[in-house]
Parts: sequence; structure tokens; C-alpha cells
Amino acid sequence: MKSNAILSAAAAILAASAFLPVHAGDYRSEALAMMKRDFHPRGIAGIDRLDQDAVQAICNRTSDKPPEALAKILQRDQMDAIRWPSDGKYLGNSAAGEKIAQRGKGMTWKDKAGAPGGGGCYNCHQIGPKETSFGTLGPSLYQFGKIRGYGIENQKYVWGKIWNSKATNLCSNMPRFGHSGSLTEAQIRDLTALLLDPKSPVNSQ
Amino acid sequence: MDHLRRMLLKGAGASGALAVALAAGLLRPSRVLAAEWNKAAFGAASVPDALKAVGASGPADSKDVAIKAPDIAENGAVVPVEVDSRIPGTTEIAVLVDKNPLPLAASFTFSNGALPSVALRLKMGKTSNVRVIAKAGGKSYATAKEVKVTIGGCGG
Amino acid sequence: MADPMKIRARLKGDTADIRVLMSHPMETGQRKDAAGKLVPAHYIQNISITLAGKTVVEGQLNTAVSRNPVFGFKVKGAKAGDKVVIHWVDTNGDQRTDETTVTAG
Amino acid sequence: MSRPARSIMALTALALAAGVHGQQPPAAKDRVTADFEKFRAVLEEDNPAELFEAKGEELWKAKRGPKKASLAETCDLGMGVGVVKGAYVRTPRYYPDVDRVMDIERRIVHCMVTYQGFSEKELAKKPFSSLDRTPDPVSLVTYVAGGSRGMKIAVPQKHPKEREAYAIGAEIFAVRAGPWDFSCTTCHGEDGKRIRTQNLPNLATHDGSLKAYQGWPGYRMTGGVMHTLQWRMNDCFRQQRFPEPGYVSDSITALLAYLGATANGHVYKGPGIKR
Repeated sequence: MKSNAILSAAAAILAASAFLPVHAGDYRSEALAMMKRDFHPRGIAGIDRLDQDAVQAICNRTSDKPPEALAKILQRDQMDAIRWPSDGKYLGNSAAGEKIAQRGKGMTWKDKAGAPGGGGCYNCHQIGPKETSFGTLGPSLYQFGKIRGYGIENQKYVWGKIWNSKATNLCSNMPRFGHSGSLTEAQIRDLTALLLDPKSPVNSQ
Repeated sequence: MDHLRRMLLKGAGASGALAVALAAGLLRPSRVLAAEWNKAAFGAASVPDALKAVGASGPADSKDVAIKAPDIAENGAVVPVEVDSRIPGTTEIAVLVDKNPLPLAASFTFSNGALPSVALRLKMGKTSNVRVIAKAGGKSYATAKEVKVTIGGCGG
Repeated sequence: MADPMKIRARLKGDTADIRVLMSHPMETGQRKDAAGKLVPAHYIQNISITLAGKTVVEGQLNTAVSRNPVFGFKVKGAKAGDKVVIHWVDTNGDQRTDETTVTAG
Repeated sequence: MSRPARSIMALTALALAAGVHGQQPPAAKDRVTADFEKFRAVLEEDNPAELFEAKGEELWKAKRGPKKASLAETCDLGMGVGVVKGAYVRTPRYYPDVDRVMDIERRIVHCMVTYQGFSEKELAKKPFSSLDRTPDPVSLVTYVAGGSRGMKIAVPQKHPKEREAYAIGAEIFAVRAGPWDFSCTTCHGEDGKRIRTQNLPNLATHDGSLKAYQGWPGYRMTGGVMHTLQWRMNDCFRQQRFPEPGYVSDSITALLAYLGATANGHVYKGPGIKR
């Protein structure tokens, strides 16, 4: 595990350095430098948020199309960083999950530190049958469990996807909700139930 | 003040009393010049109460009262609504939003060539019927259309 | 003092199409300000329109009319050059009168 | 390739495309969008933005500020002192007097500070509209934008600094950062997507970027307030979970140069009315 992380970190540095500014007219570096000059911290949103991690830097520099070999290594690294449920239970309360999916607040400079945030899931996904106001940036998740199955493997997949979407798709548009500390373990358990509890309206209606 | 104002406006010797009141600074001219505002109707918390207060209880359904409004509002704060009555002799139109806390949104009277027609924009707290009442020849006619109000934008 | 209205009156046949934009907060009395205090209700209650000196429309409004209200009316028997005068009064007793003339469509 | 083979391939491609669309219920999306568009015209015909244009005109012509000067007599938006017509669709642009590229709001703020004596710090304190207050630059931008209604967008790309602003803006558009890994591209880099029921223009395209350039300054139905592109960029970065960009900063000018020039050639029909 550890050697793998070191390996991937080394790969990231290598990959990043391959794109480092060596000539004038490197507008990407200039853009980042300009933003660091012009932006200021506000509320919980510190200026360090502009520091890209390896995943962000690689995706940015490759227009979200990283070389496959590199993507694999970095994905494994992200996968290793996923925290699995401490009690081994993946499914919480689907009704609570629906509320978290509806709620779009959290992590902006207007939000308070430690305030319970939401997943904002409906911003991008169709999920429950009752909510007609849903976004289309992500795939429809309606009847997710019914179509994909309720088994433990799928429970792990959903948990992992919510915790760290980059573990399976390096440049996914979806935030890494667990990894970034945006959602708690309990919240992710409830969201997993929303998709995979057979009695959740997502699957039963 | 409202009571005083109504008394003044209705009283036979209104103009004299009015002049005195104005001179005494009791009334601002704008208040006096304004038409009556149907407090009972606009304060009514239910559709039947509001209809009763505008003198239009139990209106007959009519296809000759037309509402143009979206099926789904882009934003509940600004719902464009257009109303037309084709019932001859329509003198008054009232617009209600059933599920607003105060259903009666506006009422209009038409005279001297004004067609019984109005376009306006309404606030709607949630999905509701928009109801229109047209008064003609002492009778009331009604029609309604549902407008869905949904969550939009990023919600953040 | 309240900002001026924007009024347009265009002739279509012998019918004037009158559109008006009003600058007004139309406060419901339910909103809280940044400090968490309720903002008192403040809204236009009455509007009236005259065309060539005659009252054609009188309206009574509630808080459900959108902020910065927009209205459209139609008046038959209008001529180009007729004067349109629109007047409103709000719950604070503030008022505003603006006018325009009917233009050929 | 034989004709039948080609048509089979085309059919397969179609089926694949249909399969992808099958992921989302197209009926709901189409109905919502169609219904919004039907009433868009109604909303646009009588746009309360006109009230702010009128206010902005008054401010443009009035002698104001510690120096008691009028912008109409002092401020060059790029078309000559006091000329409003056509200025908006030619910004952001390079201004030789300051040797830098400025977007329209930045230029207006520059004029208010330089010629009228207003404090830039004060103007930057609360630069965006609230229910209780519309900052003067917002009304002024709305007025100036109205002066370009019906004209072709022609954001200049001649001066090297204009080209540099565009190139940097394109990169800022793509910067992925923050706790949610978002960039502008995350939401505005693909056609035909929505957040909730809100359609998302693909701002990297000629037609898509028009929606940004034409939408703002715009009357926002949520709250019933007038907002400019400065606000729109600020609030996008908020929702990107980024720190806050400086008001009328180089970064915003660069981003607007990119968006504006991408829309070049389209006829400007704003100011807008937005959800």
C-alpha cells in the first residue's frame, strides 16, 4: 500500500513537471499566479483552496484526459485513501439520504465551518421519483439498486463513489465528498441507502 | 385612520371636512386621493373568504375567461400571468393564487374603453392554482390554471 | 422619492397597448433583513390609469405582486398622441405619477 | 464502404446515441425547457432592467462625487469621452491611458475614482446589489450596456494585452481547484446540461458564451435585483467553493475577455432577465 502511494506521488510529480512552465506564454501558470494575486480568503474559504492537488493538477493540465497509465496509478492512490464504514455497515436511512441529496449548501464562503452540509446530489442527478427538478450533469440514478443490484459489492462501489469519485474515474466532475470532509460517514451511509435500500423510493416506486 | 378616511370620503359634507382635515395635517393628500383598498378581501386567508369579500361567492366556471401562465414557473418570484375575459360587459377582474397565505393577489376595474384584460407578474410560494374571477352584469365567472413552482439553480 | 416608472403605449388598430414598469420593493412583511429583523410590509396598494383624461383602469394590489411590478393593459378607442397618466400609492402613503403619449404602432 | 454498410453504421451510432439519452428522461427535460422558453419572450419584453438603465443614465449625466464631475463629460469608455453607444459590446478592451485591459465595470469604477473622486476602496466594499441597495456602478453598467442594444459584439483582440487577457481567461476558465474539484468547465463545458431545472450554457462555445455576455447585466428574478457580470463571476466562484475573487480584478477582466471575445459576432440584445 505505502509503496504504491509513494510511487503514485512520484508519478504525479513527474507528470506535473513535464508540463512546468519553461517558456513565456505559459498562460496556465500565469492564470494560477494571477488568481493567487487577485483572490482573497473569505469565511471558511481560504486561499489554500487554489493550491491544486495532484489529481486536480493532472486533470487541469490534460483537459481531463490523463494518460491511462498515470490515471490508473493515481486512481489506486485515491482508492487507498477511502475510509470504509467503521462498523462495516454501508446502508443507513434512505429518508435521511433524500434530505442530504436535496440540500445544496456547504463549503462555500457563506457557509459556516462545521455546519452540516448537503450533497447537492439533485443538482446533477435524477434520483427519487418525486423530485422533478433535477440536473443532468451526472447520470440518472433512479432505480439504481433495482437495475445494478443490492449486493455488498455494489454497496462498496456506491460508498467509494461518494467518498472519492476520483478513485474510479480520475477526472470525474463529481466532488470527493468523503475525501474532502464535505460529508460525514453517517451522511454517506444514508446516501448509500437512498440508492441501494430496496425500500427506498428510488427503487420501490 | 382608515375609518376616518372612509367616513370622510363617504360623508355628504366630505369636501368641507376634507379641507379641514388636510389643513390640520391629519391626512396626506395621497391617502385621500387613493381609491379604496379592500382590506377584508386582501386580508382573507382562504379563497372562499376572499371571494366573499370581493362579492363573488360561488362563481360559475367559464371558458370565456382565459389565463395564460406557464405550466412550470422558471422562478416562483416572478410568474407572468395574462388574463382576458371574453364575457360581454366584464367590468372587474380579480386574480388569486390559491395556496398563497393571502390568496387575493390583485383586482382591477375597467371603464371608458379599457378591455377586461391584464398582464401582471406574481409571487407564488409553491405549486398552486392561479384563479381568475371576472365580474359581468352582477354575475361572477371563474377559471383556474395550475402553475408548478420548482427548485431551480444551484441551491447553494 | 420613488424612481420614475417606465411607460410604453403603442397603438394597434384603435387599441392602445399600455405597458408599465414600476420601481418598488413590494415588501411582504415576511422577509428578514441581514440582521434577522422583519422588514415591514411596504407595497403598492392602488394604481390608476387615465387615457385622454378619463379613468380607464383602477387596480388594487396585494403583496403577491412581484417586486418591481410590471403591468399590461389594453384600451380601445385610443388615438396617437393621447396622454396616458399612471399613478400609484403605496402603504407608506408614498406615490408617484408618470405620463407618456400613445404612439402609432 | 458500401452504402448499406454505411447506413448500418449510422443506425448503430443513432441507437448508441439514443441509449445514452435514455439515461435521462428526455420528456421531463424537454417540457421544462420548452415551457421556460415560451415565457422567456414575455419576461424579456418588459424587463425591469429598464428601470436600472434609467437610473444609470441619470447617474452618468449628473455632476457627482467630491470632484463634482459628470461621467458624461469626463469618462472615455473607449469610443471617446462621454460616448456610450457601442462601448459595451467592445469591452473588455485595452485602454492606453492606464496601459491595461479593463472590462466595462472596471472602467466605470476607474472613471468614478479618477474623475469624480470616489474612493475605490469604498466602491469595492459592497459592490453587489441587495434587496435594499443597488450600487451605482451596477446601474451605470446597465445603462451603458443598454447603449449597445442591437449591436454586434466586437470585443477587440488586436492589442497584445487583449490577446493575453483572452488566453489567461481561457485558462482561468479551466482551473480545477477547491474542496469540490470544480472549474468553470465542470458546469459550463458541455452542451445541453442542467443544474436542477436551470439550463447551463456551454460557455466555451460561440453560441454558449453569448448567454453569459447577453444575460448580464441582467435583472435577476430571484430577489428582484440587478446584477452585472462582476457579480456573476463572483457568485460562480463562490459556488465553485473557491476563495473570493477581487472586485474588478485582473482575473475577472481576463475571464470576461475570454467569454466576450468567444461571443464576438453575435448581436447583443441585453440587458438580460435571468432566473
